[in-house]
Amino acid sequence: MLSLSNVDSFYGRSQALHDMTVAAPEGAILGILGRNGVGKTTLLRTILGLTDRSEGQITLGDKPIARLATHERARAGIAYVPQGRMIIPDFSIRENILMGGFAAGGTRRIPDIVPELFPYLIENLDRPGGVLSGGQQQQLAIARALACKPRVLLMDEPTEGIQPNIVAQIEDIIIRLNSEFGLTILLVEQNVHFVRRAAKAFAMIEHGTAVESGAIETLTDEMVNKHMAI
Amino acid sequence: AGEVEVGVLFSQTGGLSIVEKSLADATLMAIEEINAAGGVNGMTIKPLVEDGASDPKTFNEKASKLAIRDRVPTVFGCYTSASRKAVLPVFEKRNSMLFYPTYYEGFECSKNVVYTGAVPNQQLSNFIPWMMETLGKKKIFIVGSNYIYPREMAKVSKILIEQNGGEWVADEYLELGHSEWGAMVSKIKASGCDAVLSNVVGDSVISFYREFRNQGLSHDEIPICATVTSEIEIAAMGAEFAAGSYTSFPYFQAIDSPENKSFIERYRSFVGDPSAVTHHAMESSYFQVFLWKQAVEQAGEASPDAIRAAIGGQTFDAPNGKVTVDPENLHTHLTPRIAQWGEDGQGTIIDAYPEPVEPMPYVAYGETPENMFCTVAGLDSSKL
Amino acid sequence: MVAALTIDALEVDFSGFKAVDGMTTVINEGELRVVLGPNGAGKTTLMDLISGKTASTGGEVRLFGRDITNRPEHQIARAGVGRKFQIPSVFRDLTVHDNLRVAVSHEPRVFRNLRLGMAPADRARIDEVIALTGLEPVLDVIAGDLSHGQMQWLELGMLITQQARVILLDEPTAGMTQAETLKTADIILKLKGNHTLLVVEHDMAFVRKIAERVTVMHLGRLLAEGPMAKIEQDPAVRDAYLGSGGAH
Amino acid sequence: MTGNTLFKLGDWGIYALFIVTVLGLPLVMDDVFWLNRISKYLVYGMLGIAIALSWGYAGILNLGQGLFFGLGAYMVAMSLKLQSYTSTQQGSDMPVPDFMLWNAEPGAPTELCCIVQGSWLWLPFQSQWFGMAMAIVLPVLIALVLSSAIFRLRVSGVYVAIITLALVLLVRLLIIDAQPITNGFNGLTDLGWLTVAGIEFDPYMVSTYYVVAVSTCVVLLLTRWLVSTRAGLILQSTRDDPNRSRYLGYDVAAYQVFFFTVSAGIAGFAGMLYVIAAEFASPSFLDITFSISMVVWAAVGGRSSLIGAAIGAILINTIEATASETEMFQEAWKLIIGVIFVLVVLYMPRGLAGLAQDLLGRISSARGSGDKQAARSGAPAE
Amino acid sequence: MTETLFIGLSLSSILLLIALGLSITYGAMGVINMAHGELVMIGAYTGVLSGIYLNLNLLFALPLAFMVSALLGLALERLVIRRLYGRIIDTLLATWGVAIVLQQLIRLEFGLSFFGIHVDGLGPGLQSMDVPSFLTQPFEIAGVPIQTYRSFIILVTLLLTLLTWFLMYRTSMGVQVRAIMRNPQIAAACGIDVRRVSAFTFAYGSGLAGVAGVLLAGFKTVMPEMGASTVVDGFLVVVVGGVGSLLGTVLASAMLGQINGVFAILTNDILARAIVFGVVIAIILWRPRGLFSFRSR
Ligand SMILES: Nc1ncnc2c1ncn2[C@@H]1O[C@H](COP(=O)(O)OP(=O)(O)OP(=O)(O)O)[C@@H](O)[C@H]1O
Ligand SMILES: Nc1ncnc2c1ncn2[C@@H]1O[C@H](COP(=O)(O)OP(=O)(O)OP(=O)(O)O)[C@@H](O)[C@H]1O
Ligand SMILES: [Mg+2]
Ligand SMILES: [Mg+2]
Repeated sequence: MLSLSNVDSFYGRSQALHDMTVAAPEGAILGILGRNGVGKTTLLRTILGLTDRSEGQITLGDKPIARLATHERARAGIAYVPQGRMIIPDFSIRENILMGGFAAGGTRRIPDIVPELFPYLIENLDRPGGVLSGGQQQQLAIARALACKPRVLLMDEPTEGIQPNIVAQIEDIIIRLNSEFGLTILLVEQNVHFVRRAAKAFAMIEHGTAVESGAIETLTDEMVNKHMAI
Repeated sequence: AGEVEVGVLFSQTGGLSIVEKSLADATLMAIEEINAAGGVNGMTIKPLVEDGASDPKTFNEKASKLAIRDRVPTVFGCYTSASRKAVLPVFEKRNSMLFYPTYYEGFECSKNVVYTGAVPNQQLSNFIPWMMETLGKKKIFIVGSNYIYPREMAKVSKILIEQNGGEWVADEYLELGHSEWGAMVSKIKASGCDAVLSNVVGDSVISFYREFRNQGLSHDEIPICATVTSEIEIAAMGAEFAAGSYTSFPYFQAIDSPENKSFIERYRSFVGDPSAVTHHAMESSYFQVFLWKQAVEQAGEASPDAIRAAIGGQTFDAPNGKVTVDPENLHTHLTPRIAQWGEDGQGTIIDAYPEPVEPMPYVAYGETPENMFCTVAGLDSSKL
Repeated sequence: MVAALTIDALEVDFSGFKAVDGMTTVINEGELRVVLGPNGAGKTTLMDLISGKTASTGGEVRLFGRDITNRPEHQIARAGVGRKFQIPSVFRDLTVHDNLRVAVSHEPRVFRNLRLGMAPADRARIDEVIALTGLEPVLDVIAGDLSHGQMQWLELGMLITQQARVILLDEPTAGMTQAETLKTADIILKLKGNHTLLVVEHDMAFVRKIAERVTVMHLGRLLAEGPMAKIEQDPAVRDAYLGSGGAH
Repeated sequence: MTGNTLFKLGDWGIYALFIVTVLGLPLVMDDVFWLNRISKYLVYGMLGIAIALSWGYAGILNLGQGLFFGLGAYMVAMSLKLQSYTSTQQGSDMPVPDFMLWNAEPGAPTELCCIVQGSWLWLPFQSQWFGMAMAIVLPVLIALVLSSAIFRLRVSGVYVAIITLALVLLVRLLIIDAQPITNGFNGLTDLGWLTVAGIEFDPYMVSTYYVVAVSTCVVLLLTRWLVSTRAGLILQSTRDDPNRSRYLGYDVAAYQVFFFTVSAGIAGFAGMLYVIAAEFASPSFLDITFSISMVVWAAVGGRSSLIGAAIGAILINTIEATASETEMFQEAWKLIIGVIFVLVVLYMPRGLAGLAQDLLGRISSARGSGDKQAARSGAPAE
Repeated sequence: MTETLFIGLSLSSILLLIALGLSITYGAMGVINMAHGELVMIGAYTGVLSGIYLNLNLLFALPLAFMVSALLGLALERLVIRRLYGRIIDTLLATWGVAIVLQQLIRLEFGLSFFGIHVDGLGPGLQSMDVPSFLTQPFEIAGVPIQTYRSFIILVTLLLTLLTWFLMYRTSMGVQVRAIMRNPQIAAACGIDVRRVSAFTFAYGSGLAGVAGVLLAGFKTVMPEMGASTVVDGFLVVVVGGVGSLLGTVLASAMLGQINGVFAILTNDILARAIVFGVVIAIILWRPRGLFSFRSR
């Protein structure tokens, strides 16, 4: 569905991805693992064209997208839940969610699954996004991504800073988004247990390169120890 | 044989270049004419043109370049008082000569400057009495830009107004370059004055006259009598806004003499613009080069001291008539004139002094023809 | 036992909305207190109130008996409160090393700092912190270039360098791998005793590793307080926060 | 040699080269006009340093630096005005500036105390030293009061720029309006020369050049020292993240006030030297265009490099002067300058200093030690 | 009294006219466009030239000037501003350079004067714009004479403000513009075409400057420097009102204009201007983010 081959990516003059090759199978969750600072976030940003410069092939379905501008990639069906959430502080919750709609042809409707998944947001549609707590903002970021009506969802540590019972919910949501709505999800996650439970495939990143990848069953404890320990 | 270098220092860029370029052009035209006629003492005049960039700092720097590095004995230049003040120390301390063409506020007497524009008494001494008597306006609203020239003009005017049995109802100022006249014009309306004496300079003039009309005032009832509004501003504002108002200057484009007609024609072809206007400071820029030339020829050399010694008493038939450099104070005898502006943007000269008037730069401080403070050597302060 | 930090009926009103509403708790010197609570319970706001970022509208904060309520931030910091933010906050244009140098702040006045170099004792302290946090390889890197996780370490390192008596940590392991989280836990446990710590965290594995006494907040109020084991069984806490599983 | 030390050496090398060039110039150049012109540009260089200090290191953009420059200039010009020949020739015991006479009401006493309203303010300026001291003290005092208000109230960024902009406009307006005591729009001209121990400093003498040149070098080295101190480092930290600095216990406002004030003091000092070299003071020193020009000089040279900003100021002014004196460019030189500004901002965001650094950085990393510091934008250059 | 208020109102409307475009380019896009005044100037010259060459009167010059300035703004965005988003001070410096260039280009009649070509109505001289006579005859309301032209300016300003408000807060374009201003990366990731929307916005703000230019040309001198002084006033208004707040801009210009008008009548214009600057400083000190602004945590 979404695949990168031999991608290099740069921040200014420093290179953050080296010869990255990964592929997310259609309708599956690809778990992206790796230590701090190895380039997981950079990988997702590169897919959307948000790094300063990148080279190599990126394809969505069978369409090459590496030459497209960010908004065109978004309109092609890639949505992003960024690390750090990036909520627009002085937009209301409603406006923050609706922003996503520009990728889906500019609809001004909040998608139906949002009320079901995040009742808090729907009850507080007119509060400014900036005053929400960290966890609330995370929910908002996911809601915004869903408003894009995506085919592929890029999620960067979506459970970071979320209260345990909601973590469980978000995990459920991720699994549901995948299984019920057929979304392909690239999931950056530190929680290996969850990745094992939800993902169909994995990629282990080290120094900006995918050093291991494959079906989730092939993810061994040695790999985890080798690449995720300190 | 040979060359004599002179400096030409006006703003070629920046806000003031609008007026100053015409002064530079007039100067260069005079130089070209003199050269064409054989030069000075057989020497060709070579002008060194510098750009003051509408900024006193730049004027100062360029003046020192001309006077110190290029060692030119004479510079023709400066339009505003601020720029003249900024270059003055250079000319005085390096003993070089400046020929300054603009009407100005007076209160200056430098042995290094020849002043060929009008000083207050040459613009006001017939203007105010004429306003009182001929126009019959007795209650005068004085308005000006906020700097020394309008303030000094106001001071001299007040003396003259009172001498002539009138009264001034207000004396107001607006920032230089300011173009928001709403409040001021409504003050004029409310003041009960029957004429306005305007010492407003620069582009503010245009917005002033326009606002004046827009608020429903007319020059028939309350005429604007101006000391600085020249052909340039009239052309820019649209003649209908000024029609009926008055200005006092020694020179107008409308002066009906063969010399002037020929001057206008030559100037227009020199700048390649068949509709170019001529005006007072520009005409002074032109004739002062000839005065300088006569002085150099008389002295036989171009050194500052020689020029200073020879320039006093030089007379020239300028487009505005006969001009003479006062041997006492190096200012110039000029003929005050009053013009009324018409719908066509040209003035009609409706009053003129029968002869050139003696310049008295310190008139507001009690200078009289019998007791002159300014001498060739500089200010004689013992007389103050 | 000496009370290091006393929070007494603290409240803040954001135009009608009470994010912290009559919160009271006492943290003893050398204690490591974990604060739990659902998203939006007011944990970060509580830290904002303690550290002076937000002005409270009622109640009191005392540091070793001294009233520090609503003092300017730098005075609270000088009194001995150090803080780590939920979104890592470091000097992004300075190198990691310079970040740590700035963190040596026992002499904060301008004129006292008009000198080159640092005292040997301070330098030694920085070296210790570098060893503790393992920032050695990135010392000359501009902090803005660090990854999210590395920044967290740096910020932690700065707090230790600062030698704050009371340290407030807002989600110090966010974005870390399990192994890294464990290492962080080790660092925090080492700090216990010398420093008084107040830690907010959602990662229950981590919390179990470090926690003794736990405070649970809900809707700006104290929901429960006690030892970790007891809290985990508290039905109110399970209901509001942990959920059925509580762990993963 | 490691890359890092090479880098440092290169840095100090530039300082040494600058100082040697500036101080040695009169040995190779005997054109007094150019010496005087360069001394004016050195003064501009000093303004560049002041801007780099507050903008590059403290992150405070002052769009009204001309206020401090202008006040410094006026203070000295007032005392030099009283020393001028004409001022002593006005027929009173004490010197009186000529323009006060013209502005006085007829019949007013001709004493400095009371010739025009407020003229007593001039009394202490009969001492040249008072004027020179005030050239620094007044800017410093105003900066102190202003910046305390600004930074205690946590005004930051563009808002500081706007306040300083409004203030310089305000003061300019007041100076022009107070014509009887300031000579308004025309400024103070016809000044005496600075006289120390009987020696007169003619602006076109080498000794005056040295007064300016040595002052510039001293200011450069002093500010360089200042930013290298711990206080300088802490200042940079407040620029990056003032809140973080606060939670470390630093009173951010105090640091900002201190360096803002130092920067103002330097600008005042520069104003004083400018008057000594150019022999006049004018409200045009408080024009916005001039204040913005200073910022542009610093940007061209490198906003976060003290010496870069100084060189930028000198360079731009030299280019302006030569272009405007080249006949071909006389009409178009401003166009050229404008295009240069745009290109520099677009393609050399860190100015000349950034360029030099990249060069040094490349050489030093070629030596084997990757020096990230040099290649990174935004970080101070030195 | 009514007259004083009217003067204040007309001062306000002119401030707002200038500030409206700035409140878009600065408030919504974070670009301090020092060349805004020059776009005003270009608008004014468009008015003058269209009068000379096309015989258009002021009313028809308005849309033309909007187009010309908008196109110029578009070019400016493409060539310069686009590379500077997020670097607010750099936008100030670069556009300062652009302002110098534009002024000088007009003065040199696009540089044609080098080749001896003269364009009537351009160049270094002073110009002015003819105002149709029905806009210059004062009329009376309840015995108080009212200036037609000033009223016309107030009316146009009002219409433009409403239009701008509608565009920014009631259309999806407006949401996109504001989203880009806050976080261009996330806006792009949400499918917003950042480049196109930015270019459009900048062009719109520039076009407003052009309209302001024509209206100002009706009572001000048209010359290359005419815009330079207006831009500072415009910025003061936008900042005092609160960056990004259209309502703030409107109220700030109303307030500063009235203060200016009242004090100009009570004392004099110079003092009034000084007071305005003083008020600006005081307001920023009192509310460092302007009168209307959103504070996030
Ligand atoms: N904006 C940036 N400019 C320069 N370098 C950057 C930038 N962002 C990240 N980097 C560098 O790129 C590398 C990869 O960073 P990235 O944020 O992708 O890591 P990560 O795997 O997401 O880490 P974490 O788990 O901590 O979020 C890091 O070494 C970091 O220093
Ligand atoms: N400045 C403010 N204005 C209005 N409401 C605010 C403000 N700051 C915080 N709040 C509200 O206060 C509540 C508590 O927020 P806080 O950030 O303290 O939660 P938290 O416990 O830290 O949550 P999390 O675990 O998600 O980080 C939230 O509902 C938030 O929306
Ligand atoms: Mg990451
Ligand atoms: Mg929180």
